[in-house]
Amino acid sequence: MSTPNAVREITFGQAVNEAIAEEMRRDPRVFMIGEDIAEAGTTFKVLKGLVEEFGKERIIDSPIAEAGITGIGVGAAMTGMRPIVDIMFGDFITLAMDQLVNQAAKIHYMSGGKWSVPMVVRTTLGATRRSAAQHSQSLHAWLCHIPGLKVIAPSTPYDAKGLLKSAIRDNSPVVTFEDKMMFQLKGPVPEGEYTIPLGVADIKRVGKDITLVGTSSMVHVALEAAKILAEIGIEAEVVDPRTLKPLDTETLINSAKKTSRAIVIDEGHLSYGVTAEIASIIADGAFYYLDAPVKRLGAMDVPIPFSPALEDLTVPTPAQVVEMAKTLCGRV
Amino acid sequence: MSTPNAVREITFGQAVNEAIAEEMRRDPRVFMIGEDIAEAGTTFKVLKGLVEEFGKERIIDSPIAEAGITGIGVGAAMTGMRPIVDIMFGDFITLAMDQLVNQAAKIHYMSGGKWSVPMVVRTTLGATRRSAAQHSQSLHAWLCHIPGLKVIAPSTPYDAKGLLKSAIRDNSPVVTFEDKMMFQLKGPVPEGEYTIPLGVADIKRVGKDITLVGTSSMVHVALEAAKILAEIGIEAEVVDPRTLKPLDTETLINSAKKTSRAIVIDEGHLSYGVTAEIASIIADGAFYYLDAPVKRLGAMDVPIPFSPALEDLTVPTPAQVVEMAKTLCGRV
Amino acid sequence: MSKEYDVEQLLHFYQQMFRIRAFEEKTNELYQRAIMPGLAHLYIGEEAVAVGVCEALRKDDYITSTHRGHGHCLAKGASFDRMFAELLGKHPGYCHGKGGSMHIADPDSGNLGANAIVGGSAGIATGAALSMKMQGLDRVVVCFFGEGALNEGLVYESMNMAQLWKLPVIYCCENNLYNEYTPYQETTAGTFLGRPAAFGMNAVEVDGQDVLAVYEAAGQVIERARKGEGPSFLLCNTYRFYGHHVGDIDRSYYRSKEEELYWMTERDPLKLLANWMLDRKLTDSNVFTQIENEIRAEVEAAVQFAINAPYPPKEEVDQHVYA
Amino acid sequence: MSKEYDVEQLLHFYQQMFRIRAFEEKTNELYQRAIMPGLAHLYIGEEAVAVGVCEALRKDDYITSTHRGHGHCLAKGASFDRMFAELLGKHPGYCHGKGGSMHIADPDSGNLGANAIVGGSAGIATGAALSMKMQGLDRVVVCFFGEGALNEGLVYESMNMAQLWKLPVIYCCENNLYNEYTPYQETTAGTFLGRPAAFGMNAVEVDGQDVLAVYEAAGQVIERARKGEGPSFLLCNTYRFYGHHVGDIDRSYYRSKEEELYWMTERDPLKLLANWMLDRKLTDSNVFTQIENEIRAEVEAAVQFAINAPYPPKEEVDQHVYA
Ligand SMILES: Cc1ncc(C[n+]2csc(CCOP(=O)(O)OP(=O)(O)O)c2C)c(N)n1
Ligand SMILES: Cc1ncc(C[n+]2csc(CCOP(=O)(O)OP(=O)(O)O)c2C)c(N)n1
Ligand SMILES: [Mg+2]
Ligand SMILES: [Mg+2]
Repeated sequence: MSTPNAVREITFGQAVNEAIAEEMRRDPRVFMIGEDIAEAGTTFKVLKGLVEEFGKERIIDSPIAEAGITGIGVGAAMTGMRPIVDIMFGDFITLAMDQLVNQAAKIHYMSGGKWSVPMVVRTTLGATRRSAAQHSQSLHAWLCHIPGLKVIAPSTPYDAKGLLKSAIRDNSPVVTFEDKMMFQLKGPVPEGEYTIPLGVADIKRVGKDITLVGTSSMVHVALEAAKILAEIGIEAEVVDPRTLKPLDTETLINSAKKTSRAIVIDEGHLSYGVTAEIASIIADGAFYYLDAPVKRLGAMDVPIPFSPALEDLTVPTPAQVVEMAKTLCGRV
Repeated sequence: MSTPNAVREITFGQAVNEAIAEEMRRDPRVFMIGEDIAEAGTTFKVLKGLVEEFGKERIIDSPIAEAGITGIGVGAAMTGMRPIVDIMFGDFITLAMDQLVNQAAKIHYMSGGKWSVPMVVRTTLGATRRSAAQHSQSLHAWLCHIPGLKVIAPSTPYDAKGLLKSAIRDNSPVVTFEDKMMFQLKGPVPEGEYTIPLGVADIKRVGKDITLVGTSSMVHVALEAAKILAEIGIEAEVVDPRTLKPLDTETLINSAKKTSRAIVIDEGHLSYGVTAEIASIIADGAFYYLDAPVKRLGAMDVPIPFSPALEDLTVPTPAQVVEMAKTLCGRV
Repeated sequence: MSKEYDVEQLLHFYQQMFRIRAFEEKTNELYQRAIMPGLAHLYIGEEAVAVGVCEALRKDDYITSTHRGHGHCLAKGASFDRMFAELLGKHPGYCHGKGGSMHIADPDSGNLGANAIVGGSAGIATGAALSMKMQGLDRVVVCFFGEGALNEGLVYESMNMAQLWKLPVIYCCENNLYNEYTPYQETTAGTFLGRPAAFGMNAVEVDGQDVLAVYEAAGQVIERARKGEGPSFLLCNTYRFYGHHVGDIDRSYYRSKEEELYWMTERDPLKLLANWMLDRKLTDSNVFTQIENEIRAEVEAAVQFAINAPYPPKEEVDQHVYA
Repeated sequence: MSKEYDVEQLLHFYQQMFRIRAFEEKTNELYQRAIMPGLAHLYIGEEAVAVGVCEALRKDDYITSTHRGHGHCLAKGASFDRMFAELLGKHPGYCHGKGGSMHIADPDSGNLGANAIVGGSAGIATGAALSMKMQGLDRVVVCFFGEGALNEGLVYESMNMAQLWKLPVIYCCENNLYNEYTPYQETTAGTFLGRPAAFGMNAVEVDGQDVLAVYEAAGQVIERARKGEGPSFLLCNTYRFYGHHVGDIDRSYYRSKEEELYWMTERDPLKLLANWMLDRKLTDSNVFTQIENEIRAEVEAAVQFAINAPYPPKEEVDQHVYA
């Protein structure tokens, strides 16, 4: 990791934009392909300005063809380029799973290490945007399940920039999930060049009474909960894995050993989701230290409803975390 | 569940064939669509004979178009038919994930219950057939993660027939994963009509010292291990969830409460797989009863290699289960 | 415009198109007043397509729709109040508020559902058509989609099977010139009609601003399908007057004001029909005003209904996950 | 057969085709003797396609291949010993035994990899072509696939982009009449050449049993691509003499013995070339026998090498998961 210098406040979206711009400047092999990414700068406007600097040859507006552009990314990556494939909504990776899972993830292994696929797939997760069931999913657990893929899920502008730069430099396919509700989130980001290594968790708040593991925007739910818990004397430690695959199991287990209690919070569906993996790793690794079962909070096991009255019920909230933490700490 | 009468030994493949034939006889709305399913009876020959009885109109040989035929299944199911979509290898569901996950799974919910999708998707899981990385995956965890889909993974001819018949009668989309290495496995199946309700686990062996949860063919790995363990005085209980979504958590937790120890065995990749969900449910639900951490065995986190010398290293074996069980029971 | 129409039918077409226009204008207003959650993709400018096609369908025929689906749903028979209720996420909405703007579905009017996955309904429509054929029913299915969907592979897989099995399905391509913010020329090689030709599928191209032309072309391909003669591709050339969605206000980077103005003034399907009737003195302009006033009043009442309607109760959240 | 060829070149073509024939016959034997794990899809009967195309390519050009890939790999320059080693899952195999029959890949000969997903390499080939264009390299990519792959959507998505951006890629469709056990007529509407036509793509149809015809047609479309004039579709009509895979012995339910016999006797690409040369007295039959004997000896040695080669060490199992 290089040393950062002067620090500014920028948004998560700007951090992503900067990471891509910097990497495109330093490495002519890096290019982007995706739907409406050039003049429009994507539907979320996060990539605004890139086409002006790098031109339509390196910021390629593609047809609406998620499988096709992912496949194109794979072929380009194998033959000397370093593509970033933009999949507008995480829900649309459903259309590209063969190319991601049967091709990108396996080519290095199947070829006995002869070919590699240095590609980044950039997509989203997260609900509560009133976008309904086909535009609100958090499907990152699927990709974490696949050997050969790396998966990152940054929670802050700082992490977003540093992790994405590492992802672009990585020689394996990396999928980055950005919570679409965080693009406007501001945070400190140093002016200069820095990277964050993949596979290293970050303790976002130190505590001794309970470990709250949060991923992506759920880190903020955990931090919010920690603040409330502090008021009643429960000091929560908030751990952000940052990289979901490979997972920094050591940091997770050590935190739980220290606090003896843990809650895992992720915005994917609860069942068979990311929380299951992390919870079972902690429950196993910290077994003899735990004073209470490891608990999990994920999106409710329902397709995401459109109605705000219902949608807000489906995602984990600080209040739920607080309630659960109090129970685990014997405060109710 | 109806009462079975005379019992014969038939193969797993025959059981599947019988289930489909019986349901097609009793309900003219049931039909099949898939690649090479008619005269060829699929590449595994499991459907042999169906086209002769039901004709090419109801056993439809399709183009090689997994997304297309799944979509066709959805549309047909919404408008009065009860399709069974055959996806030759589980690896190919990667091509149909949008139709399965964004469409089939969500239509009932998104329409406020107005439309439903009574469709079965029949596919495979399982390695060790020397078929390499794109024909050996066990991707069932993905579908278990998606609300709106049900997932079954039968382990015996008896279960295969009874569960599949229930799946065909179910009004929600059900995905059935058959281990391609089990098609020749024989087992008792009653002559007459019977069904097995979805969502009910089955205790395949009663024991008191440790719970072995096995799915699909891993049930037989567990049973094999149980036999070996019995020789050294460890009585393992083998629990087969049979339906992975919805999961019969009560049976799983109760078994672990009774035995105080559990190992979960599934042929999907270990990380972020089925074992994580089941292990974390047991670790939570039986927390105060457990004498040891819940352990997991899954396929190694590598693409499945072709070479027999390597492939066999990647899937759980009875020996591994025995080793792990002995450790958990303090026998080493 | 070759057929003979009686004035009533022509006015009915106008009315149907104006219903969409008025609904969408109100939807835009609901967005701007922050009453509607999320976004919506307005159909204004494209009304002649949905109306021309759906008027040629029977009530028991099916449609599938898209993210830009309000027009299709209304043209196929949806009512304002339950549409608005759905857009506001309210309980009396077509989907109990669970679907929203992009997922209006209604068995009563044969609406298999709007779909927020571009191209995502091609398989569903084709499957419904297979189902009709298997059941020996003579219902037809229309699959609406934008020209952008022609870049998704599923559409090709579906068309191949429809043609192979001579299924009663119409692929209705609404070419409004843009995939979101990208002109179709930047994303589409060859010609639109080359696509159905690849499969030997019957294809017709029509001026999508001319409701009578659409109606006639649709009538032909629908009757063909109904008689078991197989699927067709119906290419309707049209234009969306507003942004890709309600929030797409600054459009200058992807299309010119002149272009928009041209379509709005010269190629407005409502004006075109009205002028055609007025030129022929089939009616006078008061009649249109009266129709418009009536519909606007209906819209107003429907919006009030929706605004006053309750949200779904919390218990709804985990209902309808399984059937 | 219009071009002028010298005898050496013609014999080289024969040799290249016979290399495939002999390799595949041995592969079949390895299966029957239960020496080879798993299955293999033999290329026998289709040799003129791979050889005709690959002889028109440069060494630094790329190919992607399929489940029926041995012919492509050999034609592009793979050697017998490492091929057999791969088929037996041995460590010196092209992929350390980790890929097997369906996944032979080799950067040295420009082989981007065989692919066991039908149609799965269309995007990869197109991406490699984009990459060449972006890097200003004049290398060409050939994407081999069977006619069955034309029913997979990805192929259409890819062809659209290739044509749109004028990429140096050739989609080489090997029409061997069957998708596994199903005649293509049961799965394919319209014509094969309609597919590239949909995108306005240059297309050529050729007798896939005539190696010179394939070579010439391939040469033209490859030069076109190399000059930046864009992609082409090369339809090669051919036939597989054996089963879909080595275990597909009883084929009577999907194709007749007569049909097989016809192709084997009348349409064998090796016989066709040999007879053509003999008719013109360009060589005598001893020369072919000598070529065949030499190749068979090489095959024998290579198989022995593979049989004697070690399996990959256990530590290989979790190597190469990440680069
Ligand atoms: C599979 C998929 N990819 C991308 C999107 C995002 N998206 C929504 S609408 C749209 C453009 C659609 O263009 P077109 O099909 O022409 O329909 P129009 O909006 O012009 O009516 C895109 C790319 C999506 N909803 N689904
Ligand atoms: C996506 C996918 N679907 C199905 C299969 C199973 N399968 C293997 S080969 C084959 C037939 C391919 O036919 P074609 O493309 O004509 O190639 P050929 O075998 O005739 O060379 C099928 C269906 C597969 N490997 N991948
Ligand atoms: Mg459009
Ligand atoms: Mg073929």
